[in-house]
Amino acid sequence: MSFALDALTILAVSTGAFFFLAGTVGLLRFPDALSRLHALTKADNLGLGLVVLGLLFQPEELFAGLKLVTVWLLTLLAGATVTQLIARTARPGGAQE
Amino acid sequence: MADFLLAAAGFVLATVTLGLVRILRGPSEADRIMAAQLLGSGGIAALLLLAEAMSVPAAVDVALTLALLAAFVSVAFVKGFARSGADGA
Amino acid sequence: MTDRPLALDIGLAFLVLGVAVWTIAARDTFAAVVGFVAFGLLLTLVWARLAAPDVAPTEAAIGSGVTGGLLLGASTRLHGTQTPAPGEKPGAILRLAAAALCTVVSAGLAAIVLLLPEPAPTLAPQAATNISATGLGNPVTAVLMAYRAIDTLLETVVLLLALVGVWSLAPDRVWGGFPGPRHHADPDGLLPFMAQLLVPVGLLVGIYIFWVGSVAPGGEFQGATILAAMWVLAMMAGLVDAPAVSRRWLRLLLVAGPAVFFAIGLAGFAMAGAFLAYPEAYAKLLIVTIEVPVTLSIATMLALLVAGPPERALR
Amino acid sequence: MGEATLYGLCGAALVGLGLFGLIVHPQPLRKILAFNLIGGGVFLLFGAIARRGAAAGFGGDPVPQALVITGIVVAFSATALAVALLLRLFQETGQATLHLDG
Amino acid sequence: MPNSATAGGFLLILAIVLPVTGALLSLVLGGRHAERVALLVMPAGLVVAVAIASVVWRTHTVLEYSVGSWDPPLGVAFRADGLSVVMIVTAALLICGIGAFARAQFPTPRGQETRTSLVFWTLLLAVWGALNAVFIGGDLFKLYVALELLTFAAVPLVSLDGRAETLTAALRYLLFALFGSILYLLGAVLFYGAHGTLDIVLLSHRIHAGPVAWAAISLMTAGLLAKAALYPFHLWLPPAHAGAPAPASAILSGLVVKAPFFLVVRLWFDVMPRVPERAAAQMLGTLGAAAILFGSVVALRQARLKLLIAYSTVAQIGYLFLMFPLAVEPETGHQWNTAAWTGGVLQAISHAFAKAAMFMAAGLIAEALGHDRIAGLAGIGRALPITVFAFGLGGLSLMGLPPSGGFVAKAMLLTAAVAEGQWWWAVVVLTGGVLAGGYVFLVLARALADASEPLTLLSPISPSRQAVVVALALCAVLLGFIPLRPSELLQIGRPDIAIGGPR
Repeated sequence: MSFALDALTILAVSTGAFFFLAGTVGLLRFPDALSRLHALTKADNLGLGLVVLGLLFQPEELFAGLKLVTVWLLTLLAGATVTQLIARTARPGGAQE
Repeated sequence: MADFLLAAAGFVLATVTLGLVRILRGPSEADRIMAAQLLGSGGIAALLLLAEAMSVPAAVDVALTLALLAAFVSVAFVKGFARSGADGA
Repeated sequence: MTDRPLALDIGLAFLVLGVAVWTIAARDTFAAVVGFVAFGLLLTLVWARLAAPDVAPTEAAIGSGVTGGLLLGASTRLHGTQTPAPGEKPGAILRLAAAALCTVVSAGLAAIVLLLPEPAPTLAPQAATNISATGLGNPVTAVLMAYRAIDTLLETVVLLLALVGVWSLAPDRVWGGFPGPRHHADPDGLLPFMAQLLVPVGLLVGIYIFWVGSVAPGGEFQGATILAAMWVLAMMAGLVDAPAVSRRWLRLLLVAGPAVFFAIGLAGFAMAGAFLAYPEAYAKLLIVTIEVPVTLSIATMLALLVAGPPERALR
Repeated sequence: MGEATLYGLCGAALVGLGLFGLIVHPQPLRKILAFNLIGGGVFLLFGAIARRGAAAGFGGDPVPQALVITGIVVAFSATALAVALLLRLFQETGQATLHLDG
Repeated sequence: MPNSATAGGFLLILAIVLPVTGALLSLVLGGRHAERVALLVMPAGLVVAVAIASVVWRTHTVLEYSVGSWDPPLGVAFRADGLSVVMIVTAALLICGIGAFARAQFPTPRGQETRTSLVFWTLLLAVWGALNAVFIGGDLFKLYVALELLTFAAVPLVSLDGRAETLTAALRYLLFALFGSILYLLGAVLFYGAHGTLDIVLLSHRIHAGPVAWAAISLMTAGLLAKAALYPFHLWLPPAHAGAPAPASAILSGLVVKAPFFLVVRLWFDVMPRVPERAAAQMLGTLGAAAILFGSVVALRQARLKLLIAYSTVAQIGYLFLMFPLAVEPETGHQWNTAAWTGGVLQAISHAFAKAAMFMAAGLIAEALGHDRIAGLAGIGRALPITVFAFGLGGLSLMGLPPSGGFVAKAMLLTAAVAEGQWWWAVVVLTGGVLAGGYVFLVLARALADASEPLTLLSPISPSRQAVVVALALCAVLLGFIPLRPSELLQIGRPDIAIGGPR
């Protein structure tokens, strides 16, 4: 049982880590700001989400698990909004001029 | 298990810090803040992994704090940025 | 507790140094500030690795978070003034001399780190044996609220004085008015929407972090900073306006923490025979009675320190 | 060498770096940043010392840890006051420099 | 703990609590009440200061108090020795004098709160509380917090008028002060790492000469020198002290710069008394000598009165540091000469009174004339004779002419220098006195000259304010009547290794 859970954790965390890698590569390699932003959002949401998911497979108290999910939701909410705001300022004709 | 989680924490951290090169390169302010944001979520992920690996449940509270403050910093950036544009007009 | 640092620690230490070099060396001030925010984030991880779970959230919240937000705001406001005039730029000789001096300082400090006595002197056993008298479960909170409560008390006054100093920078005609510009709710409703969701959750988390501080890592500074950040967020989203600095309730809120702290401290003379001493049976109750107003006051001070001096007059 | 020593050395390096920035940067905002880096280094040194003092079931000596918390808060108030002064100066003169003749 | 310690401890706590809660109350009540609160706290604080002094004098022991009954090293102790007591009483007297003087300058019109008066009265009390916390602090970290308290209370006083020059001066002052405190903190951290305590007394028992101790004390001293504006860290002082409103200048120059000096004394004489320190003492003395010569020469070349006084502060701070090489016995390196000790402390307090009086006199002159250009002072001696007289009395102390506290202080430093065969310090003391005579005479000669055209004063200067200035200057003069020998009060709490006791 615990072995199966560990395996799930390893799988989810590894995938999450991969998404972080992908996000970073995207941030570095993509040519324009908007597509970089896209890559970043993916890494942010999915990477952290999978890490949290993986950790949830480990034996946790209910409250601790709730906190983990809250962390993810907070990052998601803040990330989404901020990305939108950045997208607007990064657009030509935004507040940049 | 702990070793794997530590390694994963190190990997995530190393990866997102690579993204900091974006801070160096820019070119726009938005790129820089994006890199910082990626570092933020990566840092949170690393912290959560560390918490589990080191059996320090309090580190999850730190991650909570970090998540909230990261949102605050980003908003401060965007607002400040918008305002500096308005001031210049 | 291993004897050798893990690869993770070595990597983390180099990352911290790399980001610090960047913060110093970046040509653009804004980029340097972003580097500083990253620096604070990495330090948070370092604190977790150093088994300092009380310091980590403080660094995350104040060292990186609120300080970072403040500096980001300042650097965007000062945009365009950040290229040094030709006469201001230090010459190569000065830079070399400075580099030499700083290398000596760092090398000396590094040598001292290696020379520190073994076994390390520590107050941990004393803190542990006395903690039952405070009724607290968290030794760091016991230091802050009991053993060295006078530091914490004076520190709240330090914050308050910094705020008076910031306020003192207001032009005379707007004295008593509102700090900072009035933020209006975004017409697209994006930021207010986010703030409406984030702020209540943040307030809950702040209260939780404060509350958990008496038994586990966390406490009034960390909790207060989160509350302050949420307040400033609400101000920036245009949900609420900053309070006018002449408001009596605001002044009361600001001094409530230190005032209650002083009052209970002085009552200690009668109750337990010394300033800031607590009778054992009521120690925890009294400490919490101090912590609640102190948290509220600190949150107010931090938020207003970020908001800046009054810029708009009372009508 | 334990992690305490490692991070202690890191703190020592940070102090030197920050000191360098404080000396060579003419812009006040960069000086404020450098001051915060020195602060980070000093706190890290103190944290390393706390870690070395792990005993009695605590992962570190709680006294220095508590003092670091106080120090971080004090450093923030200093930063806030300095930034406010700088912004006011900028508002008044349109410049942000320490030169009196501006 | 004996009962007397508790009663005395109550007084020590009150010395901090009274002014600080006064500051809180001023802030809450605001408006006209800020000034009223300050005026109420002042006499009470003076009474507390005198009471502490009398307890220490009567019992002839260091008054010690552990906050919250937690003894060091876990807790924090307050200690008042002879030196603390002298500084506490000086601060109390000066704050009361400055407060009485400032009433006319920071009035509050009925029903409306003004920025300057609220900030000034709040911070005046805060400075007082911070100073007392420095003077009785027995723990290096608590002293760090107290120093920061002092910085944040002092910096806004510089830029009270909001002009660009004073904002620049305040920012520079703040940056220097922060640099100083972070170095100080770094040193304290190293001490803790090596010895596991921050308590001064415990530390002095555990400390031994070695790289850690030297590094720690050098860093702390360097940081404090930056805060005390000792040459070559003096750059921030003149614009800050000259730009502030007169009562604020008096606080800054008279009292605030003495706090870091006080801590340097604490470090070298209380934390490290058992460690030989000859080279360091000579080094501090050399910087002091450079400050005396540099500050005095630059003061001579100033065109503005307040800047002249500020540069004279740079010079007079130098004298304070002459006490280090002179109090240390050159042969063994760690015994000390009580005459030099008394001389140094006396210099600190007589300069405090003299300089406060001179800055306030300069403030009155500037108020009357609308400017403080030295070249335009002719006729002011006739228009404001009492003010100019007070300025001259303060000048006596700077020059070291009798009767003045400055004379006794400098005479004792000279005695020590001659007795120990370190004649070069005597040369510096005398040269500094002559240069001080030069710049004081420069001002007085202008002020007493007849104006070419009849002088019209911009605003009448009330006699009561002039009286306050004279009273403070007279305090400096009165200090000249204390006997020319090592003070017994100042010896309380000194290690018994001292030589050359009361003769």
